[in-house]
Amino acid sequence: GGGSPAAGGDGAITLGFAQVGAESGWRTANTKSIQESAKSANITLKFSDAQQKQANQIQAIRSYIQQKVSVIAFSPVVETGWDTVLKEAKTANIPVILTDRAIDSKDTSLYKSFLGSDFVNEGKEAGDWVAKEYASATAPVNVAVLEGTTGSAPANDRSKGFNDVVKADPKFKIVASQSGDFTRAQGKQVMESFLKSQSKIDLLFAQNDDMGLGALDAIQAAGLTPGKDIKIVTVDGTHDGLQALADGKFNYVVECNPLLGPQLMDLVKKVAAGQSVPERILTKETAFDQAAAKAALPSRQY
Amino acid sequence: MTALAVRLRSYRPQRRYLPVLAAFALLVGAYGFGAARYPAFGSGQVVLDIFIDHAFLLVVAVGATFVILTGGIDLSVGSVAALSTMASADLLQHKGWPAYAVIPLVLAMGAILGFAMGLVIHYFEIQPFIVTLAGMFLARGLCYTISTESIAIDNGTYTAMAQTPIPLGGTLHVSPSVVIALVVVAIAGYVLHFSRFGRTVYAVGGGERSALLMGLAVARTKVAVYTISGLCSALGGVLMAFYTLSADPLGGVGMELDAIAAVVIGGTILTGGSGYVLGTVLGVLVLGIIQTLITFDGTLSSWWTRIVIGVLLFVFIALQRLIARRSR
Amino acid sequence: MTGISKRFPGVTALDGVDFRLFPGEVHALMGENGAGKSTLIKVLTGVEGVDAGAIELSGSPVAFGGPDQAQRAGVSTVYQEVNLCPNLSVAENIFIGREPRRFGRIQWSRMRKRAEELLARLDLRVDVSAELGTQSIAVQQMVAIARALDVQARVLVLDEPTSSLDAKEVEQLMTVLRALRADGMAILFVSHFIDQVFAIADRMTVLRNGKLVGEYLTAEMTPVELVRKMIGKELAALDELEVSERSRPDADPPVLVSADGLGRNGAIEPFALTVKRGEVVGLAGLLGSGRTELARLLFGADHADAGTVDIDGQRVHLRSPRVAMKHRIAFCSENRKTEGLIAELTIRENIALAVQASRGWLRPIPRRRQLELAARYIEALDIRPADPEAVVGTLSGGNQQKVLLARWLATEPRLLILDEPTRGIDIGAKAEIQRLVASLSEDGMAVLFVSAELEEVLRLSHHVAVLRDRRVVAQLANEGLTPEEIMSTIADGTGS
Amino acid sequence: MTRHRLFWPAAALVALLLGNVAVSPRFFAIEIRDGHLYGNVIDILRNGAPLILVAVGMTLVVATRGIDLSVGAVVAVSGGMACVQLGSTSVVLAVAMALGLCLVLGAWNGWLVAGLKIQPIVATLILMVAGRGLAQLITGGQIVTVSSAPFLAIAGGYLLTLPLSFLIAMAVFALTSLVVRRTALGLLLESVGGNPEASRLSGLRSGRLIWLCYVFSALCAGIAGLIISSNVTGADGNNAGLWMELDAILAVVIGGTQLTGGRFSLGGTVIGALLIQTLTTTVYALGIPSQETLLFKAVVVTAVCLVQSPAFRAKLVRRRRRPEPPASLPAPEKKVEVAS
Ligand SMILES: Nc1ncnc2c1ncn2[C@@H]1O[C@H](COP(=O)(O)OP(=O)(O)OP(=O)(O)O)[C@@H](O)[C@H]1O
Ligand SMILES: Nc1ncnc2c1ncn2[C@@H]1O[C@H](COP(=O)(O)OP(=O)(O)OP(=O)(O)O)[C@@H](O)[C@H]1O
Ligand SMILES: [Mg+2]
Ligand SMILES: [Mg+2]
Repeated sequence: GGGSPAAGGDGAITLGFAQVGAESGWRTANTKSIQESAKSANITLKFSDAQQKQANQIQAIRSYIQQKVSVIAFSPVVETGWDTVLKEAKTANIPVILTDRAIDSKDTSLYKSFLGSDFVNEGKEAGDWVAKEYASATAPVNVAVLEGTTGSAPANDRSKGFNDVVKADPKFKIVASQSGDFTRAQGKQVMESFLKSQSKIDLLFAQNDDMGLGALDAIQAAGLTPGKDIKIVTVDGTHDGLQALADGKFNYVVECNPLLGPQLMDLVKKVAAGQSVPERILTKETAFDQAAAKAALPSRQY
Repeated sequence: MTALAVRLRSYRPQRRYLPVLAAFALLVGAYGFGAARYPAFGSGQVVLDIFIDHAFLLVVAVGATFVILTGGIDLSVGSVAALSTMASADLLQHKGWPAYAVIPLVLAMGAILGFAMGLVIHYFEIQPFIVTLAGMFLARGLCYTISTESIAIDNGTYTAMAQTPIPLGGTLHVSPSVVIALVVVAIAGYVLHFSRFGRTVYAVGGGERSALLMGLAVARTKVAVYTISGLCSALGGVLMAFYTLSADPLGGVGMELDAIAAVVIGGTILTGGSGYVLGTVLGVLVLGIIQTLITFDGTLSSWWTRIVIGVLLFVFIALQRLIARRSR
Repeated sequence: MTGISKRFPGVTALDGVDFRLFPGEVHALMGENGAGKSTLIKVLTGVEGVDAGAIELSGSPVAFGGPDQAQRAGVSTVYQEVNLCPNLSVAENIFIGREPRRFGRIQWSRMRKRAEELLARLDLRVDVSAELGTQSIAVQQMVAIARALDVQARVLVLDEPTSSLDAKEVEQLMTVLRALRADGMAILFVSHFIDQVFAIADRMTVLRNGKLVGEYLTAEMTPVELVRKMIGKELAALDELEVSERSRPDADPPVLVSADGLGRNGAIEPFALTVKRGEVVGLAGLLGSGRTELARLLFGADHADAGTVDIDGQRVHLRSPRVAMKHRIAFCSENRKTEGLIAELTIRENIALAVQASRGWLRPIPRRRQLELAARYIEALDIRPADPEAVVGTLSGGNQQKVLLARWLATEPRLLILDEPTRGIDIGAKAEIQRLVASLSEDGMAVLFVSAELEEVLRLSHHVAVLRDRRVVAQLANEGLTPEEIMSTIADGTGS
Repeated sequence: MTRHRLFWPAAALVALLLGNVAVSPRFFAIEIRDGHLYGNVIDILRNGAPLILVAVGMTLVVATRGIDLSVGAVVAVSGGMACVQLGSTSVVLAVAMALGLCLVLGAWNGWLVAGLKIQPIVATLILMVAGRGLAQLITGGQIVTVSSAPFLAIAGGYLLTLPLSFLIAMAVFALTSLVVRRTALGLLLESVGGNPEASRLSGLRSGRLIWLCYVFSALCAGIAGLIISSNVTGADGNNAGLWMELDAILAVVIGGTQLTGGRFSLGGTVIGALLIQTLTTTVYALGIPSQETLLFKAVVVTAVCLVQSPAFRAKLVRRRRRPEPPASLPAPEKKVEVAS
């Protein structure tokens, strides 16, 4: 337990952070980064895990308001539905920062800043690479997609970004597209089915590394060589994903960086001090090809 | 004074009220613990916030109470609630319907879904677990067909319901949804205790065949409880829409388990025939206070959060059992 | 009802049966266990559909879709098994579906008051707001009757309403029935007690194996003739057992079980009781006098909170039924539905269950042995259908009771506690069971015998313990005891 | 034949498989690849193995009137434990430790239900929540990747051209059936589930039996967890076995066991589990769009249940067969009117 310092007073900053949950390795890396950088930045962190439930997250934010923290930050479970509680925060004069996922609200004064990646852009980058890779191809290219959890923001946005690029060129044909729930097991099962129901697949776009890694097994079991017979593009850039890329099993990985902690703490300090901050800060992200993966692997933390 | 004290000391509650009383005692204990440990916890608003944050769950759980009292189970509640928010949002935002038309419509939709499930359960003698699981798939599937993306609601009525706190003096306030939920609780309590239908619900839970042989309207009752559950789920969905002013196709995932847990923690027996709506209210509060204690602590990692929820759940349930057993 | 036929998978329960019931008469439906009496009643009230035949009520054809419709048409029924809701209060069980209401709101206090009045008519005084499940089976039976009586009905159907009632309650019921008959009600009455039937019925219809034997005026029937019609052959004189001098056990057989100061708060006051080898001890008492409670304590079904039990002079702690069974005590409960049988298992499995439980799951009884066991008791107790793989839930009430009895006989106990073992059993089988008990006790088995039928208790027991108000008030040696002597002991209640 | 308890579940399974063939004729194609069978049907067997295992354990719990919601979490714990331990010890030891931990978890569930007499659904809800936390604690919230060949063979290996995982599931099923039906365990379980009070009065140690069922259920879930993590070459504490309890209960129920306890059918459960796995594969094979998957499942589950329901079949067949009143009333032996 302990007291909660008044907002902005005597330099001690309390940050209330409402995390989505611990639904993936990506997410836990994100959590860890925030916890560690809060400690090194000397910020008291009130952390809560909403277990993927918006109601829990709203409840957590309410309790932060009750506890009068200096700054509230959270990764919204969904994009909508935050106005009421954020208005309460605004009334209580507590600044809010969004991380990782944006919210869909007309009233942009409800939050100070959004720090995170652009899922649409990730999908688009994957699409761009595909377009470039097959720029010279004349034959039709059969594309399979492993989608994330149906209805989730990353799945929706990555599909959108990818489709925007790929659908522009008639030679790309999305022959199979199904949800793999962002997990290895589902990714594997779905890919197994694809391989049996489709006579030829040239390229696989997996909306995260895990599904891609699951699909690798399925492709190998079908007697094909991943990376050659079927080219694979994924999003995330986890250690295992980059390893697969370095081994030539993946062909391209678009990064979605979970290590937002340091950037967030800088932002929190600025916001707490009342400085103005940009409304939108994109995380530092790149994309990897085989060479880049090899270079990045040794220092990859998650 | 002393007479009262004596009477209080010699007060032996009826055995069937024990689980409910035990749950209440534990709640008070947990609140005291929180207030002693976290300064901001003691403000009454924390309790009111639990109501605000769980109004929709409460309504859904009340519906589930009816079903569980007959010895059935309804797994579709979470999805039906989500469907009701999605349908509301779609009609309000995309089709431009007014709120007063949308709300009755989605309520009717929930009731009809429940009614259909009740019919299948009773007349085709299929276990409620499967029928309502299929209902859960169906409702969630319909959510996706409406939209796979969440929809924000900016309808005036909904916004008013969401953002007009009802002051209770001082800084204390509740949302209109809490009032609605409490009204639902009161109606349900009245119906279960004072209406013929309510007593038939208990009778069916006590033994369906006996109830049939006693000449009670078993078919009507069974179908009705699922209809009520569907209606309550839909209303819960509407409150959910008030709560977040948005609709999410993935909303309410796992809510059926929360609702069932709340009902059962409140002392209702899953095989039917015994329990109270008041118990369900306490059950919801128990779940809420566990969540609140954890948020106030704010030092737990994700996994410790889950483990601690489990431990607190265990402490509550085990103590409740022991109290109920001891004071027999 | 004309030409009624009803088939269940594998059994023809009713085969072209005709049945008539007139206003202002009590009509007894007679037959052996499994003859089809209950089925006829279920068909009449729409619980079961018919395969063939027609039902008319006051001249117009009817086909009830269920008991609710029958009730609305003026047919009020007490089914054989107590079919009430154990989780509701006594008062509610009487009134549910017809609660006194005002503006749709149930008036609880009025309901309780009316329930008390109604039960007082049957001379039963219980706490009407207590849960029904906490009451003894006899009280439950009375409640079921009270419920049926309260309906403003034209037809009253009673399927073995008296199977666990004492003489006093039976008399009370008869009085009420006579009054209803005088009011012009048509009453259908099923019972295995021949004297009750002759006391009240105007007419009787006899069924045998699902077929109609005939319809007779009581005045023109004799008990012997009736039994002959039911069984289809002469029954060796029933009273044989009573007349034949019971062989006494050895002058002074060793004590098998002795309880001292055994009691349980709120159930039965501390009592002392000894049962010797080869001895039958009867428990006599009125409804709710605590006989069942006493029996349960001796079996460890409930925890005693005072007193000791010695078996063969050895102090034992009857912690649970399992421990009691280790000491070879068996307890056949009065409530076969909730405390006795596993409805969905077969006759074979139900009979083997207790033996199997004491062997533990690792030492299964070979199937062949189970079948032998089942066959033996099917034969000895005349269980019908005689198919060891028949599901117990589909048996007739009397046959279920026989299966339960068989389960405990199969454990070959040293002390057999029988709580209303002949409940709902037909006259032939009852004699058979009494003979069995007598012969077992001759072979050295001790028996604790509880029955609402005082004659039966007296016929079998060497000693009688008399209970009143949950207290053992007297222990009498049965040397020509008469029911009257017992009744007066109960009435005195002073104890010795 | 239609009387047999397994007829209708089996018929539903066959119908679903045939439906697949009708849509995509290649569905049943099986070929030999790398010395083992390869094809959709083989996939169903291989991927269905964990569900079969969990559902077999669940069947016994359900037979005692219980329910085990924690199986999904136990799956995650088992996989996590094995994969983390694989980093430092041998495969055998890692597997043993994982299964040992599952036994402890099962014993805990059993104690809550049989000892403290907490209602099974909340008793196991505790571990359902806490168990996943435990799994994440063990794995540190990350996917722990393994490369040990013997461990990967659990799910990836083949014996006699059949997937090893399926053979494991079948072995557990066969062994369980054998134990349950060849000893008196089955009878005693059915009796405890059918009428607990009567069982107690018959001298059954129902507490111990019930406890045993939860331990066994956790063990089955543990084995399933090993298969699942071996299948994806890593332990995913967050997602392994997520919502598996619902599928398992569904399999049990489709297999003809009532949730109200009593009679159970292990064979039915296996068919039920295969049916659910076939349904999943069907969704992928038919290429049903993600957002319509659940609608499709709802329709199939409803259809399967309706077909299985005797009441439904009776209502479908019966063309309102009202009994004809006999032309002439046969006279009873004696007709006597009684004056009222
Ligand atoms: N649901 C059922 N399924 C199969 N057989 C049944 C069913 N109900 C009754 N029977 C059979 O029908 C026959 C008649 O049973 P019924 O209950 O009518 O007998 P009863 O005359 O009332 O006997 P008792 O005096 O023992 O109560 C019995 O052989 C019984 O096994
Ligand atoms: N006439 C009555 N007045 C009050 N309570 C009664 C009466 N009859 C029965 N009871 C209740 O029923 C229960 C009877 O106890 P018990 O089962 O030991 O009786 P019994 O002697 O076996 O008689 P029987 O089995 O014939 O009812 C008690 O709990 C008691 O409260
Ligand atoms: Mg009968
Ligand atoms: Mg008794």
